[in-house]
Amino acid sequence: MINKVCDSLKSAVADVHDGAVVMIGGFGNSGIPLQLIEALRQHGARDLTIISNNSGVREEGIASLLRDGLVRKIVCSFPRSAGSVWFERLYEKGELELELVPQGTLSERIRAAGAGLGGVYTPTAYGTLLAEGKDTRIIDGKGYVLETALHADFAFIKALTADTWGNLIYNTAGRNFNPVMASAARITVAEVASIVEAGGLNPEHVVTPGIFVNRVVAQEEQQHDAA
Amino acid sequence: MINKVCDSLKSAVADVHDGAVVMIGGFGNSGIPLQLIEALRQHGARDLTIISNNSGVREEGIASLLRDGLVRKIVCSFPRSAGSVWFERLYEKGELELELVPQGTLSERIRAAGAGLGGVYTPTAYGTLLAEGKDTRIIDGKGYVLETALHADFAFIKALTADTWGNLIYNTAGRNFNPVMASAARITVAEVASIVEAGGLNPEHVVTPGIFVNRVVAQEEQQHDAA
Amino acid sequence: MMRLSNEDMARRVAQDIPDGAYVNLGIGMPTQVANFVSADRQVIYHSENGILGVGPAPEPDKIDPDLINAGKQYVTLIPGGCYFDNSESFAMMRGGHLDIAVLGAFQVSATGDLANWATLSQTLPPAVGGAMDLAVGARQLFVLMRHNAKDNAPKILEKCVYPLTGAGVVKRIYTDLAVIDVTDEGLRVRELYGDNTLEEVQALTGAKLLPPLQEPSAH
Amino acid sequence: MMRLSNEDMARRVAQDIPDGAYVNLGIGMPTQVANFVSADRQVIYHSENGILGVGPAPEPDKIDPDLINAGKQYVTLIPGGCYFDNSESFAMMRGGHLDIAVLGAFQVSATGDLANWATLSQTLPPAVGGAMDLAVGARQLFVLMRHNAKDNAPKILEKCVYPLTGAGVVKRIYTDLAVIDVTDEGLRVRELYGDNTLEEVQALTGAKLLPPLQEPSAH
Repeated sequence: MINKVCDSLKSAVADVHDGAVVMIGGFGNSGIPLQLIEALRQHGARDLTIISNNSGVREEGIASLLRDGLVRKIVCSFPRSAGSVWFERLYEKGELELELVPQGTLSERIRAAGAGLGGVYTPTAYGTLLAEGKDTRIIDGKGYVLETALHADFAFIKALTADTWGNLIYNTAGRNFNPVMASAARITVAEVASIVEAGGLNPEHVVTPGIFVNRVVAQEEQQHDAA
Repeated sequence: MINKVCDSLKSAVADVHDGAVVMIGGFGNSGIPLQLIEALRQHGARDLTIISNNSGVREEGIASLLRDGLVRKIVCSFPRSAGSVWFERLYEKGELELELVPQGTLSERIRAAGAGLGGVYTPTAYGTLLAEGKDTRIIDGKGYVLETALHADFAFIKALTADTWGNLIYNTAGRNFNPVMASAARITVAEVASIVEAGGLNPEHVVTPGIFVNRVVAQEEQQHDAA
Repeated sequence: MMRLSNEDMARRVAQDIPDGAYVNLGIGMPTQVANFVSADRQVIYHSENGILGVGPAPEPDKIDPDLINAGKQYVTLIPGGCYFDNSESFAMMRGGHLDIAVLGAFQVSATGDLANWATLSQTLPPAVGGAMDLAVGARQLFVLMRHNAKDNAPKILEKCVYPLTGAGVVKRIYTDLAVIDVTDEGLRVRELYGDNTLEEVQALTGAKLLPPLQEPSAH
Repeated sequence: MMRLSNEDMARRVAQDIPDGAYVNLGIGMPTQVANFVSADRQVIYHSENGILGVGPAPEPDKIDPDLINAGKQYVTLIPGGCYFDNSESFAMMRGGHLDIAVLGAFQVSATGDLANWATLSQTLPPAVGGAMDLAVGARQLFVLMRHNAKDNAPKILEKCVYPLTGAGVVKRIYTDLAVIDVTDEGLRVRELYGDNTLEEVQALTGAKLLPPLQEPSAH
């Protein structure tokens, strides 16, 4: 019988290997799977490629992975923000590879992977630095850039409530990149505030169908450690 | 103040011009805007291009537009089904142009239009008759076909409930092509069973954001005429 | 020779649908497979029009006219199922999220080409539906079909004569005579029903069949 | 010369936001525009992270940590608003569904090229966010910026020096000195504030400015 619930954050990330490509949902501090990121940090896989809209601020979230030297490359639309000290430090030292992607192109490339497309022609960035070296095409008189699908080994996402089959609903603007990332990874793990039985969510209200979700894990009591 | 509610089906279709490209939602008999189609038939615009998954059965829905000679071309994935007599009759006489599109390519081309993409590379139909004459590309060793965006002048869709700002929710599998078509037309008109004030739908449950909907019209009492 | 009934063919496929699988069953005979999946397995059926968790036909007084499957039959939703639109539904199919799709076929080639949407007949206008998307997208594509056409012509061929639905996409073929895997070496018989011999089945097949592999010894 | 305050610049843009418009306001000064839109107009604000119907900041005890705008400020949702994911949000932006986007800029060219995501400085690592998507996708792109940089260098130029956000995308420029339309003929002054003259504004501008068109006579 289907039950995607993991009994711990630790077990939910246990198979992340060195060199893995990992998508992490969230926008600013909204909808970030902070507890999964902390479990990933403790797990300690290295040489990671992180795909995410931001790079974390201070010592939080993705910033803690950067600080611990676990990340080789980041694929990101807005890595620099007030407090993104670890990103800036490593980038300036040349210790972090950055692939800068316009935000809508980032979500569209992720969607393309989830939807089995090889790539899409987007008008975004046409005629700019970020299109250099990329194939372009004029369609009906308008310029487009070819952007290819962006796949991942793992997607760590955050939702409000899951059922045991992995169907998900979200809280307000906490959706952001989470639903689209769920579709694009080999293994998708959802950190959620609560878990209900299959059938406990209204089928009209489900945002992420369970087919896209491999593991569900409930948030644990916040540990206020000094990490 | 924003109020997208039309006072009649007739006024909701009044500006459909001869030669218009019209998307019509629905799959089989599920989620079809039958009353809008009937209003369109009575309106009588000719030389239409219809984009829809099916072509109507017996004298119903799109079949009634075909019968009345209003349609020049149909873009469709499964035009032939039990009872699709008008499609078959006109097609065999050479009086109806058909662009046959695999179902997932149809929705993806419509989505591309709504999302401002010029086209997408899909693996669907690669190496088949339906890819002949189309650009192809090998990406990471896999073959893809370039499919371009499919725009429309009008989209006629069916939903369960609208608010006055055009936000929509649907009934079960009645969604099908309706949400994606809503995004791809210059003017989108939604036929709905009921209308509530803005704020009357839970913002977490909205399926089609009102930005994609220009007009909302309530279903009228069914007239059992012999048309 | 032993020829399975359509029902027994569907029963045989059902044995290979594992617990927890996400499965799309094509229109026609494949739809019957759901009737024979063991009750101790939870299988989540996908319908291309936008359903995960398709349940059995409703009681006549519980019909929801919008709630149909891809074959336009009235269905229900099981607890844990959900609805979505067509573009998301085909993202699931094309994106490799379905574990198994079971489709009917006119012809299958030795290299796994599938022909199931059109014949060479000009009498019917064409229609394709979602078959091409399922063909390229499902992780495993099973074909369920009678071994031979009504005129006894073989439907398993070195090369399909009918227009392709997808090239190199079929993983396994279930017929009324045998179960056949499409492998890199060619078509390998996996199972012969009753006392059917490889030679008998080969005689009814338009492509070279390889014998079943020996079961590996148990130690 | 008359130079509008930042607040008055935002107030001026707000006059041109019509009732019923779907509008995206960029981070920084553009966000202020919402404060000055006349109360008799209903304007629906879009935030790229997945909100239509962005409302004012919440009371401190009503903060939802997930409910932020693109500038990472806590916001609310107005009745009639809704949520969606990032890919749908950018479909709205890229697909031409927003009536107006108001963005800040480092530089704008005579042909409407926009430069607002990067300078030539190598001291900061790059970041682009959603600016390029808004630039190509909004039906009308308004730039709101001071006419000159802090060192008085003109920000309106024949050709941008900084890397482009989008080429030929700007429709109108609102500065502290004037309102300028980007037209096929070139940059045409639409409005001069106070007693500012074309010559005075031209002297502070790095591209040729065309004089305002005469109002058509009323009959």
